[in-house]
Amino acid sequence: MDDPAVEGRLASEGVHSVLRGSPLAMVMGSPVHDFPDDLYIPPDALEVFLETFEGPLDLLLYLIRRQGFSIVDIPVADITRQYITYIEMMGELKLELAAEYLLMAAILTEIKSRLLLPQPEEASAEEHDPRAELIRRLQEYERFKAAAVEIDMLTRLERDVHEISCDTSQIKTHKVYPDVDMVELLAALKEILKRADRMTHHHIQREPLSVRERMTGILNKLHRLGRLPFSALFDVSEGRAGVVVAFLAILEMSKERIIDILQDEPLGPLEICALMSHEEASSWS
Amino acid sequence: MELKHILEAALMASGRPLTLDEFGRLFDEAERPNEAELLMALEHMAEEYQWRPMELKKVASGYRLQVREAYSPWISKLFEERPGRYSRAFLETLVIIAYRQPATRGEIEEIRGVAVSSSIIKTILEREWIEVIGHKEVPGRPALFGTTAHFLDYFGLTSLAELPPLKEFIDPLGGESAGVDALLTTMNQPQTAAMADSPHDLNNSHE
Amino acid sequence: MELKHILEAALMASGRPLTLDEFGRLFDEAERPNEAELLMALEHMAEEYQWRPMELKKVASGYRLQVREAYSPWISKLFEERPGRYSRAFLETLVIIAYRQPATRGEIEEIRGVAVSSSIIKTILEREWIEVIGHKEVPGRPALFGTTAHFLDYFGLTSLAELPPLKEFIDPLGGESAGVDALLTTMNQPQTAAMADSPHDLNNSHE
Repeated sequence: MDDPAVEGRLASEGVHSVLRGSPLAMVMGSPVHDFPDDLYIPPDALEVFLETFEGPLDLLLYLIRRQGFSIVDIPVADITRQYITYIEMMGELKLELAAEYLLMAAILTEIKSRLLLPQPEEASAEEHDPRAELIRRLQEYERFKAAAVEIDMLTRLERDVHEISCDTSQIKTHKVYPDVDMVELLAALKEILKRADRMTHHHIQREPLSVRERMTGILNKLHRLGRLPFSALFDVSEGRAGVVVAFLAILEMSKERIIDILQDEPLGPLEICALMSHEEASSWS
Repeated sequence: MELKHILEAALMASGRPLTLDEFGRLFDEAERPNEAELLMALEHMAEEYQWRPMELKKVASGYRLQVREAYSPWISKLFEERPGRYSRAFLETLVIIAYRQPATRGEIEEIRGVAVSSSIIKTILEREWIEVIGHKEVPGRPALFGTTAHFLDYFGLTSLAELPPLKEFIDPLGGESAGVDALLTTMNQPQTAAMADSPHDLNNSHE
Repeated sequence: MELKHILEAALMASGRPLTLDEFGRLFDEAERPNEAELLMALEHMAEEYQWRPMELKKVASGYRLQVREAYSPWISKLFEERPGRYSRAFLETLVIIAYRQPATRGEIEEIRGVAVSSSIIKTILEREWIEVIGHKEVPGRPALFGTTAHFLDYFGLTSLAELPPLKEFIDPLGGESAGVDALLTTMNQPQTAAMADSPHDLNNSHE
């Protein structure tokens, strides 16, 4: 027959029969030739099989539960044989086995051999059951394995329910700023002066504040209104002192190259403008 | 402005659970509602939501608004990645920490029988589901992991006591289960004693 | 499941604006509502929201649910940070600008003897206590800072002249102090004359 499908089947049966040469395991007295149906995968995909298990305890637990055994009644000889068959198969297929799998094989073999030794009469059978530690570990692992399944079934954020959030751009927040006391400010000033005293090369130019304040005021006005006639920067109602302060402020700013004093024609009116546009000024940040 | 609407707006705006205390602090002291008033308003809110796609849920770090599970088929389409798929190794590590906390990595490995990959611990730490709550005073001073409020929030729980109880598997064939009990008690493992069937006592010790 | 509820759930869960197209893609092709149906559902939703603390708003990138502005007094409390304290560098920078305005950053640095970080200038600007009032015509055209009316208001001053005169701070340092002496003697005379009327004249009283 040239039917490729049949050929394929024969081929896979051929693989099977190699494995069938000896039973995979003896379970409760009867030979087991095949991988359990729900787990059977072609041998070249044994890697997947290996990944199915979370470690030797998981594999062992599977073997025990699969055959309907009880953990406390674990027939060590049978299970050991099955376990080792799996491990060897994977070894033959050059799959990288975690060391824990091999360690478990050793533990099982040891338990098996100890069970074969005659037990000293006076010792309690339970206390010296070589299987005890393994049973405890299997039971404990099984509990957490089940718990992992249960926690996965809990209603969970992101998967089952979703946290709600709405846009808050309409909410007006007022930023809360730290309070500052004038006393703190003056204490800072004192510190600066103390330091300045130690470093005489740092000099604070100490124009009277009123001149400084006027400089700021005039600059603001220039930015708001642009070029202004010289006379517009004076307010006669301030009296002589006020006029002098304004004049000094203009001179100082001219000296510092902050403003320009312009005269379009000889003996023409003086005009004052800031040396930068207000756009430039406000673009600082 | 109705109280329940203010609380609703706050939950919508915060996008995280809020405690009664936090609700209270939305108000100036003079107008601050008391706890009973807040609870009453929350109850009204929950009632109103009965016919809406959201629900009010109490979790570990407070009250939160969430889209009902029934809507997840549509909502999940909003998100590129399919979230919330975790490997068995991840989940087993997580539950061991949850039920056994504080637990070291060595203890987790002892139970699972295999090495715990660093990347799993790192992922759970990054998700802020667990945190290092101390170090065990043994050689190497391994980190002790415990779960966070965030973990409980994520799984919709208010406390560890709400975790499903750890199951005791009764072996049908083992007629000697009494023997096993005896076995377990003679093994004199402090951890076995600490591992009650329900995690209630864990909760106390962690909080 | 009502269409408007599905759309509402999606908006709540996404926390961002969604387009009609995105609404459509929540559904499998066979069940996908057409645009008219979506718009109708959104309209119904908007109506329902009339009495709720959120509103449906069409913005450039789609539809979004937003908390109504009227809830600001309460909701803003969620976002408020506890104010800390200003650093010494902040206070020194501010006081130098106050006394030495208009001042450039370089001048402040020269007086303080250390660099002034941009973030400090930015913080004072943000508080609206200082503003850029111009640029100095020197290489780099550095910004000139001056104090604002806000600054005066905050400290309860009607003008800078009400700031305590520098002299009060210098006297306790001791007359023999060379540094301060140098500071005082650099003052130019015409300004001293100009200050004759001011009760807070810095120079007059220094003999």
